[in-house]
Amino acid sequence: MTPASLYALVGVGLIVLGLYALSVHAHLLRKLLAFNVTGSGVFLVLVGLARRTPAAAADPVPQAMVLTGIVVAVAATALAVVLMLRVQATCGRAALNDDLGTLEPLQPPPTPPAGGPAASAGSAEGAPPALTGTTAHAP
Amino acid sequence: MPDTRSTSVPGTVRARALPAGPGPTARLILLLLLAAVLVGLATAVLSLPPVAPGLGAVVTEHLPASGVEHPVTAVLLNFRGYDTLLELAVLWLALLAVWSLTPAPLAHEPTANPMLAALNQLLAPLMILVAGYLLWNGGHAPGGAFQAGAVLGATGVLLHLSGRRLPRAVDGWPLRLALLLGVALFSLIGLAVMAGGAPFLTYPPASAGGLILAIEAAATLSIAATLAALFLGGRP
Amino acid sequence: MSSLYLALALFLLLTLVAGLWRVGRGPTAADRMLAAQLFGTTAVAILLLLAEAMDSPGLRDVALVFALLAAITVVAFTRRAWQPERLPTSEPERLAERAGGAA
Amino acid sequence: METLITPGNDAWVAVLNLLLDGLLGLLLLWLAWRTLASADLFRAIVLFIAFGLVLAMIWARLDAADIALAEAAIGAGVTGALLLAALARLHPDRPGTQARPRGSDAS
Repeated sequence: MTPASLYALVGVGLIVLGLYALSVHAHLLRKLLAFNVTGSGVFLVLVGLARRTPAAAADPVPQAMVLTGIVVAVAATALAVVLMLRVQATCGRAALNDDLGTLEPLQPPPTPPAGGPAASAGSAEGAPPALTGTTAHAP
Repeated sequence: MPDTRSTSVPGTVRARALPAGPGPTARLILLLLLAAVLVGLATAVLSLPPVAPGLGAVVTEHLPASGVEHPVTAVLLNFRGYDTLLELAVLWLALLAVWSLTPAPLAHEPTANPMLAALNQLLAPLMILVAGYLLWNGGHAPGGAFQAGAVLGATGVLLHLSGRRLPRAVDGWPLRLALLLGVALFSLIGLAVMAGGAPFLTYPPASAGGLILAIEAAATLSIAATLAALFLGGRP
Repeated sequence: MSSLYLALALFLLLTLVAGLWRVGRGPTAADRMLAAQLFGTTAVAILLLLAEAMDSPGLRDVALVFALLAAITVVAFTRRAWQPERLPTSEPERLAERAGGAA
Repeated sequence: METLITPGNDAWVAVLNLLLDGLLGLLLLWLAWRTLASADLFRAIVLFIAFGLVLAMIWARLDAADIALAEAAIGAGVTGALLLAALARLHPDRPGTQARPRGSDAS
């Protein structure tokens, strides 16, 4: 086994690991980490297979693709972070309800009272309550 | 801060008995599917010939006409310019989406910290210098617009974290201009070469080096501004 | 000479694995963060060794970027995600820290 | 100087290369697993930063210095800071991972 195929196999492992975590975890930040791990796995497969050249230098075309891919991945991560914070602002928590695959609104209030006032007070002005409402949820 | 755990938000997140992921049957199906993906991808990787020429030879062959000496830069900005142009557009779109979702959170940074100020005085100029070095390096060695833009964007993040804010004068249209400059200059030059009868984004070999450097400089600025603005997480 | 560089890089990688233990264990968040910073320093050394061993001078630039940017994560940590109350510091130190932060 | 490690320098280089590649690959997989399985979100993020670091070394091993540069700048510089800031905004009261209580200074 050459180092190229070794790293490509590690990349395959990362893809599978990331996909598993992406589907199993409910918390959105974990899903985001899993998404990033999967992306890294794809990059690793691409660059690993690009290294199979007989010469000293690797194939530059996949490398250029991965280079743009890394920058796009960080942009997607930043967008996902903002979306996640919006989900928390509207639903009170940054997690998906796995049974239905939908967001569970906080309106039928479950047992602990905290979190609710912050969410409703913050979303009225459209500002994320995470920053403005630090005092709101002390019952 | 005694006993925060019971009253704080994460405490409730924990206590509310989150559904612990999919049930056992769903998990089994998922594992089977993923095992199939694993085996399929692994066999695909292993069945490939261990030595393959790839496109390296083609790139090397056309390298003299590209205007730069480093193959990856040649691929990025000349041979596959479309990809890079659209990639810059994707960055810009991501920022547009972030800005339309939410205003930037109010900055509650504790005011100037002397340690951070000293660190900034040391680090920020060095990082800008390194960004310029990487940009210049892109022509003949590893480096280029993306790496330089990332380093410059990280400088912006560092300055933001230590409480520096953009002055009001730069906050409005100069910032927007910086964000757009990469895409704008890239497509302008790409269109301009069409006046000479060449297809979109094919530079004449004689001036390719200069054009690529100009595009890379603009793209560096745009990438840096976009990354820093994405870190901010909202419309300033 | 190349084998010596590779052996040193391997050794440093092993010390990095040892440092991972602290990330997993570290009682406070600051311990974990500092262990990650230690990885950054080790990575700089490994990359410089690899630059020699693999005869690829571009890797020195990677080490340079690593050395420069390692600070950002820790600045983000101290400015955004660190709660000094959790740290086992004495009361006067904590007050001084707060006064410094508010001034 | 070449004969610091005597029996056949080339063989040693091959063995060391293999060990280095294998260790890096295993380390990456292990870090990914720990990142995704960690119960504590802050620890997961720190492990993810370490993951990016090991990945940058792997790019270096694969002769992809360009990608290693980008990964070093983005993985070490931007993503880590982004995720840490996101965690702080997500759980403002979380013990151990919170920014200092801002209200207590001002009021």
